[in-house]
Amino acid sequence: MVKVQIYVTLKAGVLDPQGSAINNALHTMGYNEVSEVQTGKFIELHMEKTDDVQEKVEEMCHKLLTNPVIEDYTYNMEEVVSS
Amino acid sequence: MVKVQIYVTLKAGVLDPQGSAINNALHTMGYNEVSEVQTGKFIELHMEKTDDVQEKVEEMCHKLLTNPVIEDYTYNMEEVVSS
Amino acid sequence: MKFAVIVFPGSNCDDDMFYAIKDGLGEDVEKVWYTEKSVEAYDAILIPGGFSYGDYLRSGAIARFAPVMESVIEEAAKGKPVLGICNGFQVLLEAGLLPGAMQRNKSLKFICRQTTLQVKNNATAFSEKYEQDEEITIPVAHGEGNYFCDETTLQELQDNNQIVFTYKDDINGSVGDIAGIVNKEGNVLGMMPHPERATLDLLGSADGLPLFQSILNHWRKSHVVTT
Amino acid sequence: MSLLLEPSPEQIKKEHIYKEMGLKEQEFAMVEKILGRLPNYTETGLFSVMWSEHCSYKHSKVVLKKFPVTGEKVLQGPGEGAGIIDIGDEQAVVFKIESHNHPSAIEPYQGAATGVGGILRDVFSMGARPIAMLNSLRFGELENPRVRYLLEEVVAGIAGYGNCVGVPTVGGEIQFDPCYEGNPLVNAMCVGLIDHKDIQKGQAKGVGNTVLYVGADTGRDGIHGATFASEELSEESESKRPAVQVGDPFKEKLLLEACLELVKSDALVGIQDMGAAGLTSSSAEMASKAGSGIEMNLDLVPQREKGMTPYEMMLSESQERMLLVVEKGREQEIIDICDKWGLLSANVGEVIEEQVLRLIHNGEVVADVPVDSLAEDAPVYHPASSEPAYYRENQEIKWLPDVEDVQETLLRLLKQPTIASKEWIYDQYDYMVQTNTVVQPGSDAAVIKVRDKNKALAMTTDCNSRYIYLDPETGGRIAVAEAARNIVCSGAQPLGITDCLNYGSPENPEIFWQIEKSADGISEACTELSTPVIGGNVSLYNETSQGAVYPTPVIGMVGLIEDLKHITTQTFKKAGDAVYVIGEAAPEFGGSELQKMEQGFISGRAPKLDLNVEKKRQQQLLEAIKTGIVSSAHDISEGGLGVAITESLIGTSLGADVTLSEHPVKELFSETQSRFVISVPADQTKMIEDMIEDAHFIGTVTDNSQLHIASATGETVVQASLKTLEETWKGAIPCLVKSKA
Ligand SMILES: Nc1ncnc2c1ncn2[C@@H]1O[C@H](COP(=O)(O)OP(=O)(O)O)[C@@H](O)[C@H]1O
Ligand SMILES: [Mg+2]
Repeated sequence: MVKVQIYVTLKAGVLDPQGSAINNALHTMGYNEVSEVQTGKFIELHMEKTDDVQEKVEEMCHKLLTNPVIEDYTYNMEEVVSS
Repeated sequence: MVKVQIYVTLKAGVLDPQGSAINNALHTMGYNEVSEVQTGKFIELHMEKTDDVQEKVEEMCHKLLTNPVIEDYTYNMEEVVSS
Repeated sequence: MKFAVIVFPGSNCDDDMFYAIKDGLGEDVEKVWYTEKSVEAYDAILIPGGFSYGDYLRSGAIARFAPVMESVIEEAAKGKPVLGICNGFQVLLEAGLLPGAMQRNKSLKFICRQTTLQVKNNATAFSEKYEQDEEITIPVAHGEGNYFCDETTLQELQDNNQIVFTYKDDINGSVGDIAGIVNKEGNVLGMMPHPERATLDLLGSADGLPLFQSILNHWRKSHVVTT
Repeated sequence: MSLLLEPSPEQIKKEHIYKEMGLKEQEFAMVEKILGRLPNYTETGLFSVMWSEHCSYKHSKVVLKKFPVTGEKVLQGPGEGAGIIDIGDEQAVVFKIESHNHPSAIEPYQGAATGVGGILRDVFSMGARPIAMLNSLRFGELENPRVRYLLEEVVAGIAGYGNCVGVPTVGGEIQFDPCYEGNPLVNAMCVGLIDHKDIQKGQAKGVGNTVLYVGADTGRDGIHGATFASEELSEESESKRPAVQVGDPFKEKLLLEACLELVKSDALVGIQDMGAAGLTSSSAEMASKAGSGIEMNLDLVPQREKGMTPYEMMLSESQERMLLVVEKGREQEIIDICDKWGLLSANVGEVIEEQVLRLIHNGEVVADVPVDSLAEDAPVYHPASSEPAYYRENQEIKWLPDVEDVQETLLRLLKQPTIASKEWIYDQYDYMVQTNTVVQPGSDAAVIKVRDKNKALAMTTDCNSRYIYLDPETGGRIAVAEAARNIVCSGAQPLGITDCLNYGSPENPEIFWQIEKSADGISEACTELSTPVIGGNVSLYNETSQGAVYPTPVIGMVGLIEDLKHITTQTFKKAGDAVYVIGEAAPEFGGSELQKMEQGFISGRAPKLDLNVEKKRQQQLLEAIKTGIVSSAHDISEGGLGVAITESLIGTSLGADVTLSEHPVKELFSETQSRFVISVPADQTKMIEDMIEDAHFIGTVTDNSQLHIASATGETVVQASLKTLEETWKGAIPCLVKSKA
């Protein structure tokens, strides 16, 4: 089994209203040392370990998990010993 | 400056309707090797580097960035050289 | 009786709440901007629905830190009636005035429709004008109305009779079909359905009106001397 | 610095760089002539975007001229953000429809969301409070997974934006047809309410007055979106698309409230939203309308990204922005209001006498162009028009259905996505916020009451593009007539229309013929039914390599209900009421739902429409409704009488017992126009027969929750429980959407 962690972020230049809202809120709360806030999604899944697992992950990211028009993604994989 | 990356996930025992929806969709698409899907949020921010930066991050996470009733978080920090 | 309707940036049911009190109930009501420092001058505080701060991050999470909230929390502690509807309920949860948290509807879609609610406790300041177990028609309109709390909290809510309204059908995945709860003291009510949208038969239902009448009724009982 | 990388004027000409921006060779020559020199890169950009089809209507102006645009109650016709019609009591209704087809094809959620945002701004920049939204959607068949994705995302986008802003989405229409597969249509309509005294114009008057920028800052979003919207969709579109615009409905809500506060201030001289072609169109159009010029310092424009060039700033289509002209010396009054709502505002320039748009960047003049040349002087084309062979061929085809089992056919019709319940869609829209929605989605027209008054507004969008494809002129007439029928059924007097003309490429003579003919039909119907065209939008080049979409001129109509007592819905009310059909069916099946279902495609002649008959029936029905003797009224449209009766039952616990007088298939399924199903109390039958010439008694409302239809010979052709009918009708779309694969 592998545990796959996928981080989905907005492409550069794409407006992130949520990020700005959080930034503003943090400033209002007095955290003026915070400067840029970006938000994204985090998806974790478990998969059987096959030879083409990496390929599969990329495919799933393209097809379903992210919206390639406005989002980028990175991921990492880690083998887990099933308990 | 430090770059802080915060991962917010649902606490164990809290239902994740979005995660199950993705899981189902992946199965319908033929990715039967996928087993557990969990979704979360990913927040990245930049901060001035102070001695108590870690404390600040935890404070922000507690107070605003997560809801401790249903969410857990982890984070990592990385120094960045301002350009 | 004088009501305050709190207005956050992004609130959008503030007018609806305002008119429900002014035209439906026929009482005094004012809108209170989120930057105000005090709501002491009002007899009841209403937190309306909408998308405060765009519902970014989590519904109600940012509004909970708006300046006016400090005073709202103080007045709640003094026992003043505080009613949060929809986004208002979410704000109350985030502020810790009510237990639990809100998640996305289990369908992952926004739902807008009339629903049937059951009055589970008609002995509160918000529900005394209803019959116990009465079925009422009140609309919902929310994307995140899936109420969550852990088992211990649920047990507590049940033991203390804090569950005021439940959905007759499971529409959003809420634990115990919970639609509205009060705090232990009974003066803070949060509910996802919109009674302020149900104050006129022409709009499909007037079943929300007794809720506001309950608040007034209850208030009159304790303010009979001053009025 | 990146300025240096921009091609020089000579290069632009020699290397035809203007072509990449969408300008044709002769258009570039015109620009050269207007300026008396070669335009630089920024200036070329200004012209290309202002002369795009989307902004200039260069291929459709000749057609738009045909529309009747005046009327006693019209306070503002085409030419401003939205049209305005008087509704009495010093109040007026403001409405407009707009397309966001191309952006929605690429990024459906944001495309639809920003479409909603844009049309909202058109309405509130007039000074009106938006009170309702509608939409009109076209997709391919739901069997296709990409189509399901588009549908889900478009609906979520409309909901996500409208719900957050707090304007109820109360109606709309949707059709599915293979021709929309690669090029869906997403049209959004907004209706607003205004007091006459608050009506604003987008004009830059008063030399020396300040130009104020308000709202979101400018990023590199949607650069050249207007040009993009004026091209066909190709495989390339996805890669060469401009950075997608993302909407921020929260900011829109703040902007809306701020604007409605601003318009009460007499320090405000003019206001216009930054829609297509953003800063360029808003500044050039405001100046051109006022006969003045504008000078702007682009260094002062709030920027989201570093190193933006003048070209990028001027062509950006970042959302949630407004351009204001403010009386000199009174800027602070306006800025204070913006501050209160947490909105950015910036003094970016001033109104000048010389009628030019002059842009300064880093201390240098980077553009200096006559404003009229941008806003008014785009070339006007008279595209060639030719009657397509398909039209003649279809005129000769006479298709008749071969129905064996009437009941089974009715049930199958109820399952067609174009007919089936749209609850799956409108459940996602908050249609009740603002607490004025008296008639919710699901009836013929939505009804919104006017607060503190005894009146209400009815509104609808309509367009059966199948008829228009088969016969554009007749189809155009039908679209208007059908909208009016829906308005009348709800108890309202139609006031006027806004239209969104969605077609393929006007440079194809056969498509231009469709545009011309359907515009003729629309004009005839609008004239006859006294519903002037007070505004609209044109969306051309809706085609892919598979061909063009059906000609789809969507009609948005608004009507006035003079007394809340007149509000009528389509559902039967009481057992014992008498059921009438107004009008008789002819064997008309060309373009019908039944034909599509049986044959898989449409052919033949569209149903006929006699505007005199239409008008007479509408007037008589409305009179009867006002008299108070009509329990329910529903127009007969897709699917015919059988579907209309079923729809009149759904949501009730009633039944109906109907006896036909002619051939059941013709009577139940033909789509002959100008017909209605109504029900009236049993003691009013004499009265209704006197008032409505063409009303025929067909049966009775019962309390047994069954639909029973007997043929003229007494044979039962339909015997179905309401439960079955309702489940069939309601289950269809959820079932199709769920079949993910
Ligand atoms: N199909 C049409 N019918 C009538 N008027 C139209 C049509 N298309 C556009 N117009 C009018 O032309 C003017 C300019 O349209 P448009 O550029 O879409 O407006 P905006 O600049 O607000 O986006 C508007 O007043 C609009 O109502
Ligand atoms: Mg516009």
